[in-house]
Amino acid sequence: MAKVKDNVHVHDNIYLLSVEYNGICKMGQFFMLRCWELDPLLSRPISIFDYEDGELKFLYQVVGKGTEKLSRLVKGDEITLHGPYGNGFPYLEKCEITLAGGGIGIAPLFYAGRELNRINPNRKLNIFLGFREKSPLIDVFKEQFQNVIVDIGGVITDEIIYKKESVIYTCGPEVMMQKICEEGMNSGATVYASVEKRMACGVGACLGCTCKTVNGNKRTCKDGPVFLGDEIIYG
Amino acid sequence: MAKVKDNVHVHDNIYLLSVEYNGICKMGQFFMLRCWELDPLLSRPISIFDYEDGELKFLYQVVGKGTEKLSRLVKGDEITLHGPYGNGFPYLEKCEITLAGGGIGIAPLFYAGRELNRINPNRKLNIFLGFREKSPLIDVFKEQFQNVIVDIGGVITDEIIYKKESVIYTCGPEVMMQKICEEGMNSGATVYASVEKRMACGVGACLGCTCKTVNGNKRTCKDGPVFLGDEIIYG
Amino acid sequence: MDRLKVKFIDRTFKNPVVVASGTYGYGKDYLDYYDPSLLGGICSKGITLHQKSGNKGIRICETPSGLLNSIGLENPGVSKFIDAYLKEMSAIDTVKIINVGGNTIDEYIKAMELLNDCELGLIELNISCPNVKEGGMAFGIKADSAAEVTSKVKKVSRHKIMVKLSPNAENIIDIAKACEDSGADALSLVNTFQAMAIDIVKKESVFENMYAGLSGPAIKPIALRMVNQVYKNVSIPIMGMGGITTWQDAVEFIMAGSSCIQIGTANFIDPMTPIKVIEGLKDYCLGNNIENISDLVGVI
Amino acid sequence: MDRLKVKFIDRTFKNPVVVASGTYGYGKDYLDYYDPSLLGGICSKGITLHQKSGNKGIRICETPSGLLNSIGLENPGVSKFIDAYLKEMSAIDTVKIINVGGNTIDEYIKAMELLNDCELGLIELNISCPNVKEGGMAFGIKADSAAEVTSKVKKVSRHKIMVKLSPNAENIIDIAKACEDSGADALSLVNTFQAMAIDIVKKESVFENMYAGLSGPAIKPIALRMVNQVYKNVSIPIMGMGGITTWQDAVEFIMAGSSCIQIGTANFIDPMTPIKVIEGLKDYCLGNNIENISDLVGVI
Ligand SMILES: Cc1cc2nc3c(=O)[nH]c(=O)nc-3n(C[C@H](O)[C@H](O)[C@H](O)COP(=O)(O)OP(=O)(O)OC[C@H]3O[C@@H](n4cnc5c(N)ncnc54)[C@H](O)[C@@H]3O)c2cc1C
Ligand SMILES: Cc1cc2nc3c(=O)[nH]c(=O)nc-3n(C[C@H](O)[C@H](O)[C@H](O)COP(=O)(O)OP(=O)(O)OC[C@H]3O[C@@H](n4cnc5c(N)ncnc54)[C@H](O)[C@@H]3O)c2cc1C
Ligand SMILES: Cc1cc2nc3c(=O)[nH]c(=O)nc-3n(C[C@H](O)[C@H](O)[C@H](O)COP(=O)(O)O)c2cc1C
Ligand SMILES: Cc1cc2nc3c(=O)[nH]c(=O)nc-3n(C[C@H](O)[C@H](O)[C@H](O)COP(=O)(O)O)c2cc1C
Ligand code: FES
Ligand code: FES
Repeated sequence: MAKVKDNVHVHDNIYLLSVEYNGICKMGQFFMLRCWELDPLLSRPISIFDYEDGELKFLYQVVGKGTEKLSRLVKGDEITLHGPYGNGFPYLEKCEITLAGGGIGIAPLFYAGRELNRINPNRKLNIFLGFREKSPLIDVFKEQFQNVIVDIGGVITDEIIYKKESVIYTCGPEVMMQKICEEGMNSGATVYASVEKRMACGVGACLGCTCKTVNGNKRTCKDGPVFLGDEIIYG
Repeated sequence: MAKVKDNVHVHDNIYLLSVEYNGICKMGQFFMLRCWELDPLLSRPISIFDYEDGELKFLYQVVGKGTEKLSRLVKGDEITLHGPYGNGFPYLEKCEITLAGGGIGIAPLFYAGRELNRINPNRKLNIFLGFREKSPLIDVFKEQFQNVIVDIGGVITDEIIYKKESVIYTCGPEVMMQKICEEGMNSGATVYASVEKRMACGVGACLGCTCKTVNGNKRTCKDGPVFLGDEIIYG
Repeated sequence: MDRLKVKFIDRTFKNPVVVASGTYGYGKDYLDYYDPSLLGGICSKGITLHQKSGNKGIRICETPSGLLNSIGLENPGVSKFIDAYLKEMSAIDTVKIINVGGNTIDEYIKAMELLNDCELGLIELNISCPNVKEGGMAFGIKADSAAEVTSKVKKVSRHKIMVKLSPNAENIIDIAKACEDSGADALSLVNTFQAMAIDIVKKESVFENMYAGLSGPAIKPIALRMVNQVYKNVSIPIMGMGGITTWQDAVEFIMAGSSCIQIGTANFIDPMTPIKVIEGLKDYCLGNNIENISDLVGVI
Repeated sequence: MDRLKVKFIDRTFKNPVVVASGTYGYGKDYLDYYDPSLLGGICSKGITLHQKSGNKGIRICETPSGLLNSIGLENPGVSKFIDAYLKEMSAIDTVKIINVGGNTIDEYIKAMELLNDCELGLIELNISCPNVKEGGMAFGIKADSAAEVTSKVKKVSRHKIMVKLSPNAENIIDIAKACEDSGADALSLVNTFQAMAIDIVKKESVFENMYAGLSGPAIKPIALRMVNQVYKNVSIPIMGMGGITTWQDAVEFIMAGSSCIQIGTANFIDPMTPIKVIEGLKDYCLGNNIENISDLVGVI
């Protein structure tokens, strides 16, 4: 059980939840959240949006019953968190890294960017964000990071520069990630993609979330959610 | 949907819920309450404790999941009320009436007493209340009514005077009501007992709440919950 | 509203939404909420030849998203039903479906004979009541007994017969086919699942009858599968039910193969459920350019 | 803790709480939460003779208080399981139960022969997988096919065999008796209920395989009834399961006739469920002066 510090409506159907938390977590990991008893039955996987000074933040989009119930939380409420789960993005020394996200998939990239800058303050981050329409989240990223390129309503994948030495962390709609993984393969760039699958256990026990890879089925919750782009078999 | 005006913890596991309501209701009637989706599945029958000026009050005891969820309501929350259901206590002209209640069964008697006094301000009410232990509810009744006889930890039924012309309204534990109905039959007094049964529909459609009477099965929710004492077959 | 009008056997239903037997009395109990003439149809509480006072003890018990009931077919018997309730029901402008149960084939036949003199929409033949003659086994468990009662009832009844299948049947497909072969005009499914709850303080079953019938949202996924299996194996129309609570649930059942759907337990959750489902289906058809809801029957 | 110690066939379980097949991997996935040696037993994910990559498409879908799954028995095959996982499992100080599935009797037999060389607690024979040879019908539906696979497996296996019954069986009592007569040392029940969900936007089943298996609290009342019916008809011990989420649920299953109980879906709701159930049972025995939890088996 963790205490809710805040749960603000960002815009549209997007909310930012802050909870008290003390523990270790890595960028790209996620928690299974629930603030209900049996309805719905399962917890909901949500990525770490940010974590600092005992405050863990989740940026989430209301799409169904679970996220709707999350959106009703108010300061002081209790919430159940299980995790952190998953492998997360790798903590690379490499100086230049590209982060590419679309829609609510930008959530894990915020903490990824912050962590990458923390371990190497001289790092150059190129951040590509795709949105359907104008969003206050653009400013949230622009205040935190320098090279933020935003595309509204178009295809962000076209703007990314793929080179052999590029390292790209991506999270977003499947079509977007598939495109980036393909371009990465063609150009020799290294892509780390954070995969989304329905999850039941979150710990690797149920095989409900497996993802097809060139090395056989992998559990998205435990072996992922971050996989090498050329490992994932799409479709 | 009705708005919660207040939900105060009276003592122990007893709460007093006030909701905004405008409609007609009779003493001894009840509402089916719910402030949840599907867990638990059914609504919960709760008697009218008081009703005045657009404010409907329920006095309830937390005994399980449903009442526990009710107890978590706070001012401004929405609650679903279905009703008022049931026949209620008769609005008798007769001057002297005895009200006898035990435990949380005293709830409908408060509104019954107020209504009886309202329709006949010269009425003599004799109120017998049985409690396991000292309760602030005693004062609630004493402030409202004159002849309030209270028994703590004992058997309130022994203190009631049964005469041929007595009219007794009772609600409480089954053993208590059974005793009063029997004494009523022996003495020729007229007893109206409010019966408690598990309910699903509340409108008379499911036959889940039937009560055995000398006139065959009756639906507690629709034909009751108030039955003539010598009609009910106990056991 | 014509988008919702459906033909079922030879009857026309205003819409495919019917309220299920045992959850709607004899049609008059929800009058404070809405006019029951808005419904596609109404199934009566189960009627038996002789009056029954039902089971003693606790009759209902909640389970996660489910409801156990052990009413025990309390009803006034067919003659009193005809006199006291059927006339009342006929004032409602909707298809009246009379649910008939029995312990012996003889009882079914006698009840049918009495109902032959009445005007009604169709008969729902409830073959899931305990069958005393056959040693406590219900007609609805085995295909041959289901076939026998169906064909005998068909012989005497002048009304159309919709056989209501039990999900406790040994093989739902076999029993459905057997009923079709024996002349059933339609099928409805599912009735309640045999289930139980234990009072761990008293160390005994919650119900005097030991087992009870499970209904409600909990059973929906199993009921839906059964409807789909039956749909694929018979050509007579189906009324599907089991846990339908929202219009989306209703669409699932229609896509699985139900021409009409029934709503039972959900009436207890929200008395307005059937009306909300009708409205939801109407909007769905409009929004998706579906000319008639029947176009969706069995599309999956 | 001795109040919870139970004998099951010839094995001693620390407590009657076992985690169910397919919900606990090979025993190591919940290590961050608690030491699995605290459990009475662990059932492995279902193993088949040959490796299986499982089903494509969506594999899980929630329903009211229930979970549909269509994993499709993804597993590395028996040999790889023995090499890669069984050794790991043996480090856990609890009864290891290996769940074995198969499409043909031959596959079961070959798998058993390979497992004969291993140390393990007992075999849980999963007879509810689709049986290709018998035309898509599972062994667990009809009593004669269940009997056949049980007796053949008993002949080759040196391990004790607990047959896991399917709730989709035509007649759960007949099949239970048939397995007992064919030499089963114990029975476990229930596996998941065949069920479905429809994606009304896509107008197709949520699952590529059309139907899936329903588990979780929704099925509890039906599972409990089946356990009780089987208990009254066999003398071999029973491991009951189906929707157990709390210690009170566990007590219900024990009173209905389960010597041990299994917890499946509830592991997903709260990873600490098995430990909370063990603690709850312990307190319950203490508070009610129950010397050993086995005293409650079948008391209702
Ligand atoms: C590792 C991981 C990290 C995620 N991080 C975020 C995040 O930071 N912010 C955010 O808004 N969303 C995130 N998601 C998606 C989020 O989990 C779903 O939107 C959410 O589960 C939907 O639940 P619901 O009850 O509102 O919707 P419903 O549609 O009612 O859910 C029905 C079922 O489908 C599952 N489901 C539905 N959509 C998704 C989805 N896109 N991915 C996985 N399961 C889904 C639900 O968990 C549930 O089991 C993440 C998903 C994964 C797998
Ligand atoms: C006409 C009527 C009027 C009532 N008025 C009041 C009132 O004013 N104040 C009050 O505190 N209580 C009243 N009750 C009792 C109240 O309905 C139950 O205490 C409540 O339903 C318990 O729900 P739960 O979920 O907390 O308990 P649980 O024990 O979890 O409930 C399980 C099931 O049993 C039913 N149930 C449990 N106890 C009772 C009971 N005593 N009577 C009927 N059904 C029960 C529940 O409705 C539910 O279906 C009244 C009951 C009836 C029938
Ligand atoms: C309280 C109650 C009483 C019922 N009585 C009958 C009955 O008399 N005859 C019958 O065929 N089905 C009866 N049923 C079964 C329902 O008609 C329906 O088949 C079942 O409840 C599944 O639908 P649902 O989940 O929508 O409730 C009853 C169900 C309930 C809950
Ligand atoms: C995701 C999942 C995977 C399962 N895999 C298996 C399996 O491999 N073998 C098996 O016999 N049962 C399997 N089951 C069934 C469970 O072991 C158990 O019988 C069923 O889920 C009912 O128990 P529950 O309601 O506590 O989950 C699986 C269940 C789930 C939810
Ligand atoms: S969610 Fe269970 S294995 Fe990934
Ligand atoms: S609660 Fe349904 S008839 Fe009384």
